[in-house]
Amino acid sequence: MIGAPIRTRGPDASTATIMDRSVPGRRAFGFAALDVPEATVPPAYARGAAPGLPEVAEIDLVRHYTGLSQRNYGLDTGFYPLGSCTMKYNPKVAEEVAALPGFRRIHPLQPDATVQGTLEVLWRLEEALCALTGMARATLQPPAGACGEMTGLLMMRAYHGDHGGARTKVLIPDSAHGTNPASVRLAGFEAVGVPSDTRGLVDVNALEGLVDDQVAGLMLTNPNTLGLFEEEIERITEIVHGVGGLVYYDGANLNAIMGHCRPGDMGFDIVHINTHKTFATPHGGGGPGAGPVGVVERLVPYLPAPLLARTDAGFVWDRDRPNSIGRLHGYNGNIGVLVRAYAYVFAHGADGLKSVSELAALNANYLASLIREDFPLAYAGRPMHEFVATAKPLKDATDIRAMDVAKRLIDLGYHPSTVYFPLVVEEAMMVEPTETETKATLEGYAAALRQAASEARTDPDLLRAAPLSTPVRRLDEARAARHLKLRW
Amino acid sequence: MIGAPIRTRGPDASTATIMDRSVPGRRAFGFAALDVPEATVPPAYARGAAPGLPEVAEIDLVRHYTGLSQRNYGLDTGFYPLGSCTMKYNPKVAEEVAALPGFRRIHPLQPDATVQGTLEVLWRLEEALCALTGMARATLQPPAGACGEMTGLLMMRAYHGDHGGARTKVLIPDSAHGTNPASVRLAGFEAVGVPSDTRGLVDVNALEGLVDDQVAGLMLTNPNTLGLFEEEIERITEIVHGVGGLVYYDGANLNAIMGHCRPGDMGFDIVHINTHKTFATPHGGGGPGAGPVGVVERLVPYLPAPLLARTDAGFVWDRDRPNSIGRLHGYNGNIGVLVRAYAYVFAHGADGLKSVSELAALNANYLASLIREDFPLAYAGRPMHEFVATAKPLKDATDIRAMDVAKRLIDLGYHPSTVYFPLVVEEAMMVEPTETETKATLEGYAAALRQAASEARTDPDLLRAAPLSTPVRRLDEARAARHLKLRW
Amino acid sequence: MLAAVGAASLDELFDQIPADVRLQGSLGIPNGISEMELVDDLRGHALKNRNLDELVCFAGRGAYDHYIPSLVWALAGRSEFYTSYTPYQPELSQGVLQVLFEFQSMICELTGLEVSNASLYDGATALVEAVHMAVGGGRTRVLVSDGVDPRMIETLRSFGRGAGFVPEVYAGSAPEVGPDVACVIVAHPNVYGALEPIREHFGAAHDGGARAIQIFDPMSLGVLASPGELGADIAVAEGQPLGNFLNYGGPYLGLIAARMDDVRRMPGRIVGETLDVDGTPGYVLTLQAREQHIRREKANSNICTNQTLMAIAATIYLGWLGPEGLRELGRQCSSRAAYAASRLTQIPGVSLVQPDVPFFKEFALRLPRPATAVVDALIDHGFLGGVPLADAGEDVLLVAVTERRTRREIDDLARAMGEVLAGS
Amino acid sequence: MLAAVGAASLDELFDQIPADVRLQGSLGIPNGISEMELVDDLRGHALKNRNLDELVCFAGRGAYDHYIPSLVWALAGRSEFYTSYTPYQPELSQGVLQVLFEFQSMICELTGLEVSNASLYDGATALVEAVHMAVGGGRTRVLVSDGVDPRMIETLRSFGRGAGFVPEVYAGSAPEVGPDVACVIVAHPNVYGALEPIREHFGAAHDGGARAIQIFDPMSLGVLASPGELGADIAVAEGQPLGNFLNYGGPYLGLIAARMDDVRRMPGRIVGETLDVDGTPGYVLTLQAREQHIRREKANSNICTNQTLMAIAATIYLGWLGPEGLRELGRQCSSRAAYAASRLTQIPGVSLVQPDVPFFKEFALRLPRPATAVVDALIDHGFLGGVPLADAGEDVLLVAVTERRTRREIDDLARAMGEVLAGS
Ligand SMILES: Cc1ncc(COP(=O)(O)O)c(C=O)c1O
Ligand SMILES: Cc1ncc(COP(=O)(O)O)c(C=O)c1O
Repeated sequence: MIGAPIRTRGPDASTATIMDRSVPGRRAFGFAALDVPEATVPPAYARGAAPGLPEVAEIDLVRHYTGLSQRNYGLDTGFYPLGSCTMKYNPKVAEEVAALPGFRRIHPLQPDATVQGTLEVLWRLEEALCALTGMARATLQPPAGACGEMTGLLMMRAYHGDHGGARTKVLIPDSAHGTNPASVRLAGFEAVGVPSDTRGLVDVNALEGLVDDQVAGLMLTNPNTLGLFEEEIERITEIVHGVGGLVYYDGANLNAIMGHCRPGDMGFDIVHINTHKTFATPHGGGGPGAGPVGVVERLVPYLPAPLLARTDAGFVWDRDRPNSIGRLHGYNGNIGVLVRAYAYVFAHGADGLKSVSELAALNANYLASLIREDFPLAYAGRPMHEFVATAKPLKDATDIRAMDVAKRLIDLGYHPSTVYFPLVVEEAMMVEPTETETKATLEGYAAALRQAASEARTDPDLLRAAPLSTPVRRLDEARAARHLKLRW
Repeated sequence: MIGAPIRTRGPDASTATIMDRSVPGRRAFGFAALDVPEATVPPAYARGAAPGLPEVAEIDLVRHYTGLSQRNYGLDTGFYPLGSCTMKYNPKVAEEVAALPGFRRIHPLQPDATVQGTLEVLWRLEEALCALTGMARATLQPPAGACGEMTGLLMMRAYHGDHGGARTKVLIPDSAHGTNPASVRLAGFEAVGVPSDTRGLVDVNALEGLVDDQVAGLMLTNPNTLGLFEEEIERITEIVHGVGGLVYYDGANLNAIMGHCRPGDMGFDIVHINTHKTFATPHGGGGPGAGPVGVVERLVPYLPAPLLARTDAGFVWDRDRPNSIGRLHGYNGNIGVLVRAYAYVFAHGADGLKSVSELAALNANYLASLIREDFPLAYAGRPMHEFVATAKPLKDATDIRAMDVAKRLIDLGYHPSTVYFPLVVEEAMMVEPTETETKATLEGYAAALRQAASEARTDPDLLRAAPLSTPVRRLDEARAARHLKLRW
Repeated sequence: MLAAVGAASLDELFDQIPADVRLQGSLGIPNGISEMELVDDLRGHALKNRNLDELVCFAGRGAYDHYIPSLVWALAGRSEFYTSYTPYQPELSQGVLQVLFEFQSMICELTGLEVSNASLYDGATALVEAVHMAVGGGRTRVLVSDGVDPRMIETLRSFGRGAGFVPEVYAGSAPEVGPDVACVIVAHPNVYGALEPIREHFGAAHDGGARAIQIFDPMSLGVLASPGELGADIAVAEGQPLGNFLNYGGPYLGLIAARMDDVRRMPGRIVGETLDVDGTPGYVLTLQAREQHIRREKANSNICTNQTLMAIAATIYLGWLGPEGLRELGRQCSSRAAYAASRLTQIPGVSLVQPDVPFFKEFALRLPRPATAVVDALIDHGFLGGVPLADAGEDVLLVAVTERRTRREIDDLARAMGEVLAGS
Repeated sequence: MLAAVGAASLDELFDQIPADVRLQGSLGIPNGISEMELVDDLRGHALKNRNLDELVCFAGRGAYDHYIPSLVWALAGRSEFYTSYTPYQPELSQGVLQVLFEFQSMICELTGLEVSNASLYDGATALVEAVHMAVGGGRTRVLVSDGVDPRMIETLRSFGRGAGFVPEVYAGSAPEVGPDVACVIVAHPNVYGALEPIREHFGAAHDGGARAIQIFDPMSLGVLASPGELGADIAVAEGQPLGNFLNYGGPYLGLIAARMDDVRRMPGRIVGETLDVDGTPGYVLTLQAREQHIRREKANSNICTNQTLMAIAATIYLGWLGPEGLRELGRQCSSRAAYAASRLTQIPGVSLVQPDVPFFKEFALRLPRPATAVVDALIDHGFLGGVPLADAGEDVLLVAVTERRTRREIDDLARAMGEVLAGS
């Protein structure tokens, strides 16, 4: 609690920006004296007014941003069960190794011969990702999952171009993550929704009705967005393959199945992986991540260029890839993130990754069982690494919504789960505890949820007013969009 | 404010220790598999019961200690004007360089030839310290100021042993820091108090009356504990030299005079420096620091062994010092702290250090001027880098004590100054803003002090009840000493 | 716990998986190792790289060896920032939200434009997003100045295959801009480090009713006219130089800024200030209706995870610089680059590719030998001497000079390159 | 601001300084430099050291190359800890106070004793403080086993000159303990790494009514009997191995633990749990009446600034180890050390100084050549081969083996030492 009231009542008043701390003439920067003749910019090109940046000293920056950090909740602060985001603990050692000058202080366009250490790390990581997913080769270039989706879809496009001509449609389950349909559109396809059946799984009959020779492919995550395993997955991939389509595995949920089954064995042709989820690379307040994409043998020619190759002369970037879809990043992707992913993969190893998935499933099922009465599962089946519960019964009984419960959880000491996603579930609460949490933490969270549910009956205003313990309370988002204030 | 209620109401309940988070079988540690034959300890030497250490995972440690850090106020949190402690901003670059493997990963007993980089850093630092203080040579061995005092006093002792025999007394002003008399006793001397005059300076006549051939020396800080410069310093050192005594400069206040005057020029024979004060090495929650000690030429033979020497073969540790008082640390002192001090000294340079003292004096005088009405200076003279004000008038008028004001400052967003030191001033408030603070911060602190003073008249209970905004409120120290609970 | 979930074993939790897709046998990945073994392994790999503490760096082409003050990562690395995710719960995320608000403000100040966002992946994908903003309403053609880095054009081409546009490269500064042209893209400084007659390019764009898109260098904007001043409608850049490590190519961040009329076409997260129920000001993600999680297939960007951490570092770095520092940085880079050009062109056979064109901190040299061979040879002298610009000729070397490069280092490079070339 | 303080110039603020002590002319220190120049300067110095990422470390003698998990300094380095000072205002310092309470608890658990403190400077000064605790009431003599590290005895001697005691070194395990003896000091493991018949030493101490002081190795206490079990009244140690870097000798930390009867004789800060005015538990510095700032010349220690940050790191490290990790650590150290001894003593002319005495993780070798020469020669083979123990003979080398040293590294050392010695 320390510092907090200090900051909100004290000099570092809440929303004062670094610009508000500016004092003319104060400075933090310093450079060596100019030891060469001064060159000046031709007047025609010279800047007019100086930009309005703050004039502050190092201590001002340190106090300001330290204060802001303390107004933020991270995984290191506490439980952070955002569904679909796999907010697992990020081992500190990954930061230490990624910060080695040998990794951090190298230029993207250095000669290959001078970066063999990094290239070998990337090579071994690619091998491991292929082993985990059952793919033949992978590109490490996409900087996040959504870009991985584009990569995959552009490969689908190129593939069909070479095999019977362009196709127009890509199928997506109605519960899919927003990036899926957005990527489909940007890749020049029409997104066609696939309904779910009563079990919350892909409606296979409906799927059969939807496929035709214009279907370029299907995008699917398995376990799906509800945390349920698509038990008819083989049938599903068969159907799509039946019309010459390709099947794309959205790897956001890979944490559920490592070492237990592989997308490749289920019939998937393309797989993206979110290293910031499955492999614990820190989420950084919204990023960076990395979205490597693996493919089966017949799609390897289409992988982005350049692609890593192993030669007698060592590792090199192979740029001569005539069928490649080209590059999707200015350089070679979020290498620093991939080094962290390597650290995670090889520290855990085959045995460790397998038990990661087991404990993730155990934690999710245990937590689901603890809150079942108040927040039943949206669908009956046994969830894997995450589950979608619903606050609908509570809402019907008390008019308290999932959002109110979420805000109350904040006052009770927890970051709430994802709410209102997937859109197909009313009053959805999508909870992914991850394997790194203790039984005690899960029980504490469940107790808080149960307390909120009973308070909804006894003292609903407490939930409507929540949160009360944060530097700001519920914020007026409509106002933010109406009166745009997007800068100082 | 974030996290705070989360931490105090949530699962990481306040005083739960890491032991309270222990879960049998949970673990963070890991070692390589044993690849040599197992050796077992002879039963006679084997441990019985395992120690009661926590069984936790890395995430538990990270959440626990991150949470505890957020229950602590540091210089990076805000203003920290502890008098005599020189809580100035610690530049981050010093941490970066001190963490280089070349500095951090070297063993204290490596051959000198393999650590020339560090030895040169120490040599240049010693030269700079001697230049700043006007001494001939210095030892960097003492790990803190108090140990520096011992070093100086043991040198006094050895010196007199060689010059007319042992002496029994050391003079100390009544306002001296507690470590001074404690060190004097531990060095085998009797501590004799020197009174202050009405100006708050050493009473020179009294001093003359106190000196005799049993006086080994005088310990003094200048500016003194009241922040006032001992204007008769030359006379003072003369008097002590007159009876064959030595004069010791307690360098805790060196921040006031850098580049303006030097202890050596005032007649001091021995000087200790607190690098964690003057040179911004972080205070680390109570330490580490470093307390280098410089001496005039005639005392050089007595400096602790080993002493750095420069030879054609490079820098070496000279262990052959027959008159040395010996070693006062198991190795060569707090080298890591000294590297940070080097960074500070050479980044600022002669010009920078001079203006450090000027701005320190300006900030102290400015702040004193802002609070004068409510909290007058204890003594009239112009303070230098710090000042001692008194809450006595306020106490007489309202019965509110300096401690109440200090606690109220906490609720108003500030770490209070030192209070009740020096002991010679009633209701003392010893304030050292340091040069790194902005005018705005000083004005904010002054406003808070003035607000507290007026509240003392209008709403005294607000001050008596303070602080209200912290994770705990005023703690019962008497109870702590009565019912000792010093471990789990 | 197993009992509570009604499972007899952990394995039972995987019963939903059809038997014949269950993985039999091992993954073919070694088993786990201890932290200390991992550190030894990765330290070993790191040592196999020649890093820029060993090699004096004159390489650039969008990614530069500018100095990163210690405080940047001491603060950006604070775990409350580092381990948080997209601020879906604003009450728990005011820290990140405010930093992003400050970031948007600073990017607007730098570019002289009106609206920015919370970061994109990198400079090349930022350009793609800018084009997505411009394309539409019958305007589908994308004109690209031949001064734009071929890597960026390549990236545009890849994404264009999906979005349905083909970048058309033009020479000179007066492109033909018909009613079907969506945008004109100019790099200033361009891939040769040179300053373009950009007002001419943009004049043509605006006459034809197309959007003017500038690719800029954030480090130049203390001394060079801002995109806003130059008439850009949209400005994008590689943000790496703003306090981010080179990291062999990423994570970096894409900067984008535009005019307020285009705010609803902007990609990615945008932070806005608003009030809470008590009237206390606070920050939220706003205009989310633009984004994939709401707009789904109608969204004109699919970005979700972005480069927020890099944006935090950039914000702190820009705070460290301030207006004065940015100016001084520009002065230092351009002066040191000019000195380097004068020294290197004294080497027999070495000349500037564009002798009469002003440049900022980077310039293209024509060498008497293939640039790749020269770069390889310079490695042995302790220099990363530059980046070969194969697209401009195998004898073209792009040399970048930041504020870090001392006169001594530049003189040493000149000497080394002289020897290398003489040795041929 | 100057106006407000009634000064015409900054210089006027220094008018109190008598003119003839005002510094004329310069300090003889160069003027200030930028952060980037400073980093280059210090990186240059760092590169002139041969660090333990390059040299495989078999050096010990109180300071050891144990593995430090990344999380230790990621947490101890949190600036709220790092930039705070002695918790004079407990309401603002519950974080540091609680960590120190946990530290005290862990040290008590390790040592099997009842009270500890918030850290001392290092192992050697901790021994001095322990002796200060013991001396008094007519007991002034200090007996020191000849197994105690001479560096520690030297330090005792220095401080003893002031406090009025002279360490008396004895051989064997049955010192004469008369009524004037304050304490008997035994190192276990001793400076040779060997295990002492410590119960005999302590038996003699107690029979004579003196305090038994043990110098211990914290890393041994998962497998070796605790000082409490062995009958120590006071136990001290060099705490560096607990998550602290070698730092060429400091900052380290001194560990001390004692029996409850001695709590008021303990040096340094002690944290205790208490209640606040609302009855909420919290932590404070307690028994401050012992300390210099209250007791002044009557205090029996003068320590003020201590090594709290190192204690924080030690606490986190011990939390990482836990009881199992501490046991496994001990098993690994002793096994690897035993293996190293067996391999090295196969080298012709190399033998154990104490062949029949059990040791923990360190052992003394007698070499056919001066130890310093062998160490110097091994540097060229990439090894810091150990620490010469001149006091035991110029041919004696002390070799330490931690959990980090692999079989391969040990075999390589044996090979290299074989070559070095053969080469003579
Ligand atoms: C199911 C799913 N697919 C795709 C994505 C997009 O990945 P990224 O955010 O890395 O672009 C996410 C991330 O939230 C996701 O949860
Ligand atoms: C005036 C004075 N002298 C001596 C000391 C003791 O220095 P240290 O705490 O480094 O032992 C201090 C520190 O508080 C002090 O303020």
